[in-house]
Amino acid sequence: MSLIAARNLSVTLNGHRVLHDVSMEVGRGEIVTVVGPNGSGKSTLLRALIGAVETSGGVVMRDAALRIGYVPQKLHIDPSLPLTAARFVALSPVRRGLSVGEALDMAGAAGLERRQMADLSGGQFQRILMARALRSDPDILILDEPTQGLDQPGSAAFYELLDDLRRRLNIGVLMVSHELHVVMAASDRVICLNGHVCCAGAPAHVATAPEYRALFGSGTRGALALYRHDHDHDHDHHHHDHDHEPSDEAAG
Amino acid sequence: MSLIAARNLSVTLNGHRVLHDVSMEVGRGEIVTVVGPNGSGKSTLLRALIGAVETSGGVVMRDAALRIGYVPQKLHIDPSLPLTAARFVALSPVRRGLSVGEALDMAGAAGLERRQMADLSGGQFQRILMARALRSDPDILILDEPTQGLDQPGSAAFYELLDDLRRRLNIGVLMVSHELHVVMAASDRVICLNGHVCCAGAPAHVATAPEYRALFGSGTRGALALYRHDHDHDHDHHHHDHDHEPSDEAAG
Amino acid sequence: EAPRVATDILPVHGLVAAVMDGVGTPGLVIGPGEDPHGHQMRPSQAANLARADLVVWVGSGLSPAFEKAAEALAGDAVSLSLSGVPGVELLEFRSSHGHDEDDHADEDPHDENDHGEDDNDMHAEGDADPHAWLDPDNAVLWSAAIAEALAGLDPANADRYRANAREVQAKIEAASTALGERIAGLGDVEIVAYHDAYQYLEVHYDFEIDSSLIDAAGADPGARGIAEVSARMQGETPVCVLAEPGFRIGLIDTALGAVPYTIVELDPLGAHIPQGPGFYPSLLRDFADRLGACGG
Amino acid sequence: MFDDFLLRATLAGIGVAIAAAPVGCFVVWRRMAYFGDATAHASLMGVALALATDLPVFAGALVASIAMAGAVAALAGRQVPSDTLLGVLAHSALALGLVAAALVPGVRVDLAAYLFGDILAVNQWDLAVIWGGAALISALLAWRWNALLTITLNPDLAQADGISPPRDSLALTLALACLVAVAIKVVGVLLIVALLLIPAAAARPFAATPERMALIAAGIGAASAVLGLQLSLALDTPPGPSIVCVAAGLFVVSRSLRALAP
Amino acid sequence: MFDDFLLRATLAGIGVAIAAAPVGCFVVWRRMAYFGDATAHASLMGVALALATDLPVFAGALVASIAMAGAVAALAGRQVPSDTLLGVLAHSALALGLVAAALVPGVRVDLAAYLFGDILAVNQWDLAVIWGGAALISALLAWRWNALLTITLNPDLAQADGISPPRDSLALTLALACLVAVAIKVVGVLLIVALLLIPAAAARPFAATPERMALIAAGIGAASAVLGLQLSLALDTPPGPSIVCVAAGLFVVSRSLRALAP
Ligand SMILES: Nc1ncnc2c1ncn2[C@@H]1O[C@H](COP(=O)(O)OP(=O)(O)OP(=O)(O)O)[C@@H](O)[C@H]1O
Ligand SMILES: Nc1ncnc2c1ncn2[C@@H]1O[C@H](COP(=O)(O)OP(=O)(O)OP(=O)(O)O)[C@@H](O)[C@H]1O
Ligand SMILES: [Mg+2]
Ligand SMILES: [Mg+2]
Ligand SMILES: [Zn+2]
Repeated sequence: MSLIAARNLSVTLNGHRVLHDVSMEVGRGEIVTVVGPNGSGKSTLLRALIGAVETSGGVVMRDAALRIGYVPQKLHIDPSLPLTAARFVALSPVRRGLSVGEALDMAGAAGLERRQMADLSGGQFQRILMARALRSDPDILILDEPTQGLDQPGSAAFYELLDDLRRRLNIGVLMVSHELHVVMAASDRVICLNGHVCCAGAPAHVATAPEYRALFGSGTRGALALYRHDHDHDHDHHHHDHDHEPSDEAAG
Repeated sequence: MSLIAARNLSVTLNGHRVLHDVSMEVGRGEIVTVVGPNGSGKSTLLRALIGAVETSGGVVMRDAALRIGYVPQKLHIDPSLPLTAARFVALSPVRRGLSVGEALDMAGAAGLERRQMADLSGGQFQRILMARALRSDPDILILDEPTQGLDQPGSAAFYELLDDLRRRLNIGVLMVSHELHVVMAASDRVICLNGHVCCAGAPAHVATAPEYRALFGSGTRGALALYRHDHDHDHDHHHHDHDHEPSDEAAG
Repeated sequence: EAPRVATDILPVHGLVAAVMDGVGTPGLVIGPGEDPHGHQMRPSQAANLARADLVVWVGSGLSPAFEKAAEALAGDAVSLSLSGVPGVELLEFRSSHGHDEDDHADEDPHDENDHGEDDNDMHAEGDADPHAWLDPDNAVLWSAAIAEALAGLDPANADRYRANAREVQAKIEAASTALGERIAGLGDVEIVAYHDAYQYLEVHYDFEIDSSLIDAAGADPGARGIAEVSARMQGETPVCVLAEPGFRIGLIDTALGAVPYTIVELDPLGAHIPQGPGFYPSLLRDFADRLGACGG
Repeated sequence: MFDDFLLRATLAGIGVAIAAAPVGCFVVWRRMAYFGDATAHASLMGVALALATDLPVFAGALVASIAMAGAVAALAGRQVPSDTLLGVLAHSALALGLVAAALVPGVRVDLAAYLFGDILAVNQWDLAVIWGGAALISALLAWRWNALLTITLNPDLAQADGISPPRDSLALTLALACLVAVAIKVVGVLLIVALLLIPAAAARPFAATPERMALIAAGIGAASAVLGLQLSLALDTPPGPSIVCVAAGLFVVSRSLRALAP
Repeated sequence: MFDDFLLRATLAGIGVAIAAAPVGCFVVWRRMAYFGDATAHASLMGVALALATDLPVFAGALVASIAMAGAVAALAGRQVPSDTLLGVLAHSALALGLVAAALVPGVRVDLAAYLFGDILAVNQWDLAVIWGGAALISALLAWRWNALLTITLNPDLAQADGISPPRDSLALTLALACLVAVAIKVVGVLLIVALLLIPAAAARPFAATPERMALIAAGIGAASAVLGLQLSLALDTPPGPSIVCVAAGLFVVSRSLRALAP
């Protein structure tokens, strides 16, 4: 059975129809990645699943006792609150599960225990968020662009960690990422979102779907490939005209 | 002559020696990228150059009239301040230069004019920050992980835009990035930072330097390459042990 | 040895001092210049209460802070609440807010300077106006009651207390007669109270205060109130404003700006009068002197 | 000489300081510095209404405080920051109270009694209420401590952890309202607000974790109470303001120490 | 019947509302809701000291207000949020004033006069001061508007634009201190604080840009002044609180409108 699922979910924020008719699910031991252009509603979908956003239609189904490890896309910690990294990781409500030290270790953040959250660099902060999610002994990890700000060895270690967790502990992973090239290699299923679900399925299937190609071009290694090859062309392409379209559609 | 330069710069934050003896410069028409592990002081270097951080030694040299287009790594905008994207872009103090519409267009954010900053998605927000930097008719762009949160077409368009600006307007660019593969292709010079300058020079030179390899491994395409190839290995590598080391060193 | 006595305000202190003259001196809790309404006890004052054998005070309604402190600190002492003395004539708060009527009320225990609006205990309707010391008849009754209370605690000096009481009563009568004559001689003058604290004076001496600015609850007048006072005061008669120290001249100017007026500073607590056995008669003489300026 | 009343005042001051410290930390973190004043003004209005309707005065004050807490919870939103919201509510409540007093004859709004209270007049019963209340509030906070911290950090994280941000926030706000309503009656709003804010602010530079901050704040608050009362005794100054002055002095010392030794 | 004093009061109210609107927006954005109270309490202390040293009272109040602005600028930091800092300063200043008043005989601290002011007693000279001050402050804000907005958003962005955050923040704080010091004398702290906060908070839901918010706030403030004085005339309620009540009513209307039409 699935750990968490959405059926015909719609979300309207501030008069903007951000999501409509989205259905999806994540099961145990599965890595599911949501891809989509900026403003296509990926973060909103994740927030709706954890219950932080009011839905205007459809349902979210999850077990009441489901333990979620959540890494938000943005988190602002106010410096008036003194908070060491270790204390932040220990905040999670679960008693069993990893020790704080183990969680920091797994997230590549050993040595940062006694540092203040407000003083951390972007990548260090991101690692601590991940450590907190791991420490709560989660049934499912819900991660919004978890590798943002990580250096490349950190990013590589992160994907290995995910693979390892999924295999060893059989937990589910729902993740948003723009690193299409890695996503296609690392996910069991990919959901391509653009206000609604454009296409979904195994990476190989999605990568060849016309809807996906309309959004991201051909080739799974977008930015790099484009950069490499367009480098000396003239610059009359229309990528950015294209890629903000979803936000307009959502606004409409 | 260089637009902006640091000579033997040292920065101590809250008792942590974050930077020591850093010298570097950026000239007109040059794209210089700073790479380095998380917590190695890249953001601190940029903030010291714009004067937002007190230095404990060395000097920053720049023309008093230098116009800087700055994109910070993190920016929290409070929702109590009503602010449309267009108004935010127009906040920059320069009168000539691009119109707001042109700047939004260039940054791939056309159509977001009337949206509130606090409502934007992560990638949309990042584009608006870029539009604001462009609109101020800068002599130099100082960009801290400018492609974080951008979708892949957006990221590709961004690198093309940089190349275009540098050629057409002859402005300098100083950028922090973790996308080593793209950096090596898109930069004129690379500075590898780890509290101090490990090595610096043309991408080809840096990529083969032993200091760089000690930090990032061999191969310029770190995460992807690692992921692809280590995928089915055992997981006893030590990437994360390695990559948080700089922060400990800085803390020492 | 004389009993240790704590008193709340200056006029009460003056009466007790007169009765104890030659035997001892009472303590004063709310000193000159302090506001009974917003009073904050200091350690010396608390100690004063804590060591008292007898507490003499005007009665509830004037100073909630004093009332609570007396209860907590002087629980074992004899308490003499003057408003409860048999025969004392208490006036109800006047509750009408109309500034065009004569009964612009003074329902708050005003007393000394500055109880503009910061003195504002909650009074339930129907409370007595605690400015009762402004009626000399009450002062006469009280000095007898004080003498009896002291005599009960200190029988050895009982005669002395009673004799002192009779002596101060005579002085009060004399001063009161003089004040009455002065008020009767005021003639054709409109009297405006900046903040009406003089209900007992009005009743005792049978004269009328025409208007007041700060209303019954001690709150600022509304726009209508000011307009009405200013409309009333357009006659030929001279206007005399009775104001406590610390009054705000702007308010008076706004209401009376068009007509000539004199201001008479009248402090119902007598903060500037020397403490001691002669206090109360001096307070009445002070009123008489100052009201004389009203005559124009 | 150490009078009984001074002993009681000292115990009351320490009790209020200890109850106020952890709550005060949340007040600082959640930008609710105005909460004490807002509650005080609301309870003024409540007293006015209670007098007008012949209800018991303390009930009126408590109901108004709780209504204020409810209004804060209901009106809180992203767009109006909590300090502004509290400022709006505090001044509106005060103005309403004053207008009501002018309209309902015989009702007076007593700012002074609420401002200053009288710590020297504390009796055994007040002491029991203070220490009982302190124990209750500390227990409530200890029980929901992690949940409240998480909500303060980020409501989305709390939601993912299965915590309901509105419910726990309301609980905190109600606890705060009760603390303030009870303490105002005994020690006055000046002292309670000062003991919420100043020790927490003075503790911040020396604290690495939230718990440490609450503990240090309790220590600073208790020290202020003891030293302030001694100061009041030595100079014969009013006790409440003397305690606040000592706390302010400790705040300045804390800031200077921090500035000297980075 | 429209008396002269009512006309003057109305003009004074409108002038204060217009000057307060843009400043009030910054007060909301920068979490400085307590600034008015802190300045008021500091000027109370200044008055006490001026009386003790025989200096002119208004000079004392102004000096104290400016000292308060300086203290805010000097003590502001990442770790102590501005609402807490202002709360600490406000209550410390009040306590110091009360202790000083107890130590220097003959000095009385008159809270009431500062709380309520006397808008009905405004004379021509007061009017000139208010409108002159309003013009000055509006000009200063218009001149540094973009710089102040950028600093409020993010000091680093401002620094990159060549703006000095400490200098401009200090200028804003000083302008605010002067506005409050002048206005308190005329209309009282209750009214000035309320006119800073409530219109800005009521305007927020309808504003898409900072400028719009300041304009709408000015409109709401001016409307409150006019309607509040009419209310005071009709019901004979005190004028300051009546104006605040109307403003509070408009705030509630604004929140409800927004809740109905998302
Ligand atoms: N205010 C501060 N107080 C103490 N230490 C700080 C502060 N700001 C940053 N640091 C520390 O300085 C070091 C450098 O931080 P910086 O943000 O410059 O790193 P970075 O290279 O940009 O890292 P990232 O790639 O993660 O963004 C880190 O170890 C960080 O924890
Ligand atoms: N509070 C809000 N009010 C109005 N619109 C909102 C709000 N939050 C988000 N939106 C809009 O909803 C859309 C989806 O936002 P969301 O953050 O889910 O996008 P995303 O797919 O995560 O984008 P990104 O890749 O840039 O992170 C965007 O157009 C955004 O502007
Ligand atoms: Mg997102
Ligand atoms: Mg960085
Ligand atoms: Zn009185």
